[in-house]
Amino acid sequence: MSYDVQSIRQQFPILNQEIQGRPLVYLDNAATAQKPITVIDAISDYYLNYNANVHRGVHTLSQRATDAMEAVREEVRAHINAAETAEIIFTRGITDSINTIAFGMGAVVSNNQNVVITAIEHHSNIVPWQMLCQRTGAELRHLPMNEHGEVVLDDIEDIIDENTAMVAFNHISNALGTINPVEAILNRAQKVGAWTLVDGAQSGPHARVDVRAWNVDFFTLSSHKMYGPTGLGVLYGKRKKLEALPPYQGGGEMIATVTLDGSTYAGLPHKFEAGTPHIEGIIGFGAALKYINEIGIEAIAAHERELLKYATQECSEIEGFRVIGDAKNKASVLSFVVDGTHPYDLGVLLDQQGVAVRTGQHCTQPIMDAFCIDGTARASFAMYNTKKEIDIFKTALEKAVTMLR
Amino acid sequence: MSYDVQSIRQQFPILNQEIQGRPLVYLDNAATAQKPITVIDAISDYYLNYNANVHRGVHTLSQRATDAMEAVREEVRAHINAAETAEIIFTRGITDSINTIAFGMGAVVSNNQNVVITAIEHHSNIVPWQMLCQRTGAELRHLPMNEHGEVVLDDIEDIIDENTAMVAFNHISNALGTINPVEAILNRAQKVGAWTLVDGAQSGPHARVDVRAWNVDFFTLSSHKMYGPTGLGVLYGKRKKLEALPPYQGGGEMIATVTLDGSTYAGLPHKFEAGTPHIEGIIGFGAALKYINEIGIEAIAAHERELLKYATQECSEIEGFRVIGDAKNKASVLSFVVDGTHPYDLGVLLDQQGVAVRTGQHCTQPIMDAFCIDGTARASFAMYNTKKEIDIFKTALEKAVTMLR
Amino acid sequence: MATIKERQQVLIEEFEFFDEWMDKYNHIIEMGKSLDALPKEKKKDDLLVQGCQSKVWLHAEKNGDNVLFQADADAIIAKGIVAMLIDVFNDQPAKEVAAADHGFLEEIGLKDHLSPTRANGLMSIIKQMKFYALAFAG
Amino acid sequence: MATIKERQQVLIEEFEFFDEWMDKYNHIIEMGKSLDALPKEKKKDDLLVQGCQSKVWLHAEKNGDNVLFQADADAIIAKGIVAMLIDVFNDQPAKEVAAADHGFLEEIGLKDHLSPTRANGLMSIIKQMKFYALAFAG
Ligand SMILES: Cc1ncc(COP(=O)(O)O)c(C=O)c1O
Ligand SMILES: Cc1ncc(COP(=O)(O)O)c(C=O)c1O
Repeated sequence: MSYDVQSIRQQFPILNQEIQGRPLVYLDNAATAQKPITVIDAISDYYLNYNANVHRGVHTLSQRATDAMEAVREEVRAHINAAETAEIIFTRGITDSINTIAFGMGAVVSNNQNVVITAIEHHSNIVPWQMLCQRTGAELRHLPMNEHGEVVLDDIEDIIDENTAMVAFNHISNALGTINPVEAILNRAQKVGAWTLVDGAQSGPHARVDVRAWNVDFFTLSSHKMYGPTGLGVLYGKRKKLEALPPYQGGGEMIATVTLDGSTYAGLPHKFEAGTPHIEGIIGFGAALKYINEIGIEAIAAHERELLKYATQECSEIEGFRVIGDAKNKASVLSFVVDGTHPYDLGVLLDQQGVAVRTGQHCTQPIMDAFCIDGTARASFAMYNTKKEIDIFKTALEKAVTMLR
Repeated sequence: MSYDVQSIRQQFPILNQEIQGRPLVYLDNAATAQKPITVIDAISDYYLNYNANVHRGVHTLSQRATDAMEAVREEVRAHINAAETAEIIFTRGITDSINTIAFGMGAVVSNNQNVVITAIEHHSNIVPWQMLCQRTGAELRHLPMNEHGEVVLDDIEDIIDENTAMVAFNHISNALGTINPVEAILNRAQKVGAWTLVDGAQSGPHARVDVRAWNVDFFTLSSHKMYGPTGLGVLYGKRKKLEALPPYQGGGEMIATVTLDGSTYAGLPHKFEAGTPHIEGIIGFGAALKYINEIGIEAIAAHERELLKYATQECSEIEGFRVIGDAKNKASVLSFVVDGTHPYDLGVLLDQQGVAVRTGQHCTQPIMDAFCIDGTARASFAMYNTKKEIDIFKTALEKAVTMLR
Repeated sequence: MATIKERQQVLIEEFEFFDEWMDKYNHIIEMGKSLDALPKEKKKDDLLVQGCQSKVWLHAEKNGDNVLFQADADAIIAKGIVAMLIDVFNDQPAKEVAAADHGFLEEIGLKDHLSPTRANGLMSIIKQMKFYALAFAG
Repeated sequence: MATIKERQQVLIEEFEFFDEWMDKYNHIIEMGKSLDALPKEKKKDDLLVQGCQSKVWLHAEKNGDNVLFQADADAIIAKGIVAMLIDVFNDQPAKEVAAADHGFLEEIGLKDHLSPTRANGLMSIIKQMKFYALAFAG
């Protein structure tokens, strides 16, 4: 079956609208993806038919909600090939997931150790580790990048050493689209016995990940970037590692027994799921996963590769157009500057023409500093984008550049 | 205008269904409330028309989403009469809110200090303080309760003393319905200079709260208990107090500048809002607040008082029926046991008759221990419940008790 | 002595009589009432089955190749369900218990109770029984 | 010298000509280009207006009862918007700047830009101008 982008677009009603009198061209997918109608319907269906608080409820609605939620846990497990559902924890998003681990590692990291990230991380995979290092006295190191926006492994054996407690990095950079050499980095980390975490914010919608093939300790996803609802993330962790960490938040669900003098904690996954879960988000995310799998993540990725290649070629014809991040191995993100223009101005003038791109630092200030720029404009692609949209984008960009010069 | 419960019920389509062949009687509102159609529509409308990631986005959808989200922040501010929107922080729920504060206080509490809660707290307002005390060496104390489930203030001057760093308690107990003497406790705390936090999980849907009239430092709400979406809470904090605390999570949005060597943090409210917010939840919660205010929280509370009185009277006719928690000042919750029956059995047999109640410890094990019971069955009321439903509940309960004896 | 399959069949036929939820639950309650209570000294916390909202104690011991179960619960419906399981699995070859199918519960109309997340913990009890049986069989 | 109200009126009339977004933005860009750049030594971080996605520097000083504004921005549209504000508020009585209405921005079709959350920070710039004016007036 060939990739039928038009029938996919019909599943995303939001795309069928005008912005400033022009058809919407939504190219801000790395920030958040639009939701197919099945996700919107799953949410409505939940609230119209079986909303209830989960777990410990003996009544029918509560049991239906619990079953639906736990079925999604199993779907997530299968999706990333985790060993057991207890290793799938629902969080608020990538940021929450990484903070959960970085907080917990405060109990196991000492001041002669170090934590290694890369030069191309999202703030959510930088700041929690800075906080951990502040608390523990550990050192924060990073693998550097080259002028293509690729992580350089030349000194990896010095940087990741016997004292490395954790190596945490993103699979795909949201600002550059660079696909990191995951295996090479994991191999080195595993060799020295460091724990590992992969930030899958941008892999979720664009790549198949098998956590056991990677043998990674922690992996994390954000629902809203995967065509699912906001306010939900996934934290995968190996049972042994999760068990070695203290719980992050205290509250309902995460306890076994509570007296006013002390508490004992529940087993996985509940130990890390304090409070009423985002039930609706979980159910919506289940529908999103189903939809992704229906289309096929490989087919989506192939389609996006096409778009990226086409957009890069087309836009390179514009005078002064400069791709920021031209890694050999790239996914779905076209970050750029145009000489003599400011990304903000480009963003405003593209918006006037119905084209939505993101402008600024994309929560990756260190990358911008390294490229000596204030920011970029970023077009990022999803399963529903088309070549025709890229033509519109290019024409709009040309007009914007003309106006600004 | 008189209270028109039938027209309210029409706004909650989920109520119009059969469970086990009987009309649903939903009396599990203290666990989570059902959602009016305006909330469900607001969510769909967001995803159908203007879903986008917020802040820093220059394109139209992002600006619409940001405006909608920030408008809700202002509605929340007005709803609880906070001084400024910067004091309104969106969290994942009460549990997340309390953990945020308890974590932050690790930086300001010392081991000669103490934290005071009450004997009738939800686990979410116990465990985070136990963790804080473990980290800091501070002592956890509590105001005791009497046989009515009321907090006893006789020794308050000894319990809350010059060394009290924080006094944290719920406004209304989810397990008993007890309305705490908020002002009296706050007065004592303020007199000794302790910080104060009120857990408003059960006040949100049932009472008007004015944080400035109380002069409370922190106050927190859960959207899902207030007819809004899951996965969202509100943390109110006085500017000065919030500024005195370190941020909880690191990541996007909460930073001012990030380099690989260190970061500076953004101002309020962003400092405490790391990561992509639960935009859809915030927008849905805005619709819920609007709906509550349309009906009027005082009118809702009055209706629920009627129901509670009626249910208590009616059920007391059942032999062996025993109310757990008969405080003078009560709201919306009827927790009970029936001699010679187990709450779990009652719950199962009520469910067979279409009646949804919660059974167990309600995340308040210390209360159950104090009453020397394993748990209760709990019927809890919301704006849409009716006397007729209470009649059905009573009849069903009688049948269940007969079967079990 | 009847096999596991045969005992299951008996139960299925028993429950076929009941059209009404009340009759079905009355029967479960009766089964619960007629199950011998565990003596107090056997109601130890380490015999508690995790994942039930009521307390369910399960005790198992070896009897040759067979496995003997004793159980109790503080909620009567939970106890009735446990009684049913004991009825089926008690004093049966450990190997067969470990391998047994529990589809009969669906057939007698307890499908609702079979989800692993249910507060009654029916699946947890079955798992625990099989866990013992497996240990004894091995 | 024209009052704030009069200057606003002039701007409103200027923008009335433009039916097309392109013309409007071209005009804003022109205004940006014709605004004198701030000398480098004045582009200090403490003059940056918070809440703009592009960098906007705003400098204010007293001139008798009046307030003088100088500003610059690294994005040209932001600079054009700032130029417009300077056009209206520069060398006007501090009191009047502090009290001035900014509804004219809506009338010239920049309503979209007026929300406090906008990345352009237009509201932040206006607030900052009024903040200076208030300080000088007081
Ligand atoms: C009094 C009280 N506090 C805290 C909570 C926890 O709220 P959430 O699960 O939304 O975090 C609840 C909800 O059950 C509650 O009733
Ligand atoms: C690579 C990467 N990491 C982390 C995040 C943070 O995700 P969230 O905002 O959902 O917590 C993002 C989203 O922008 C991202 O792209």
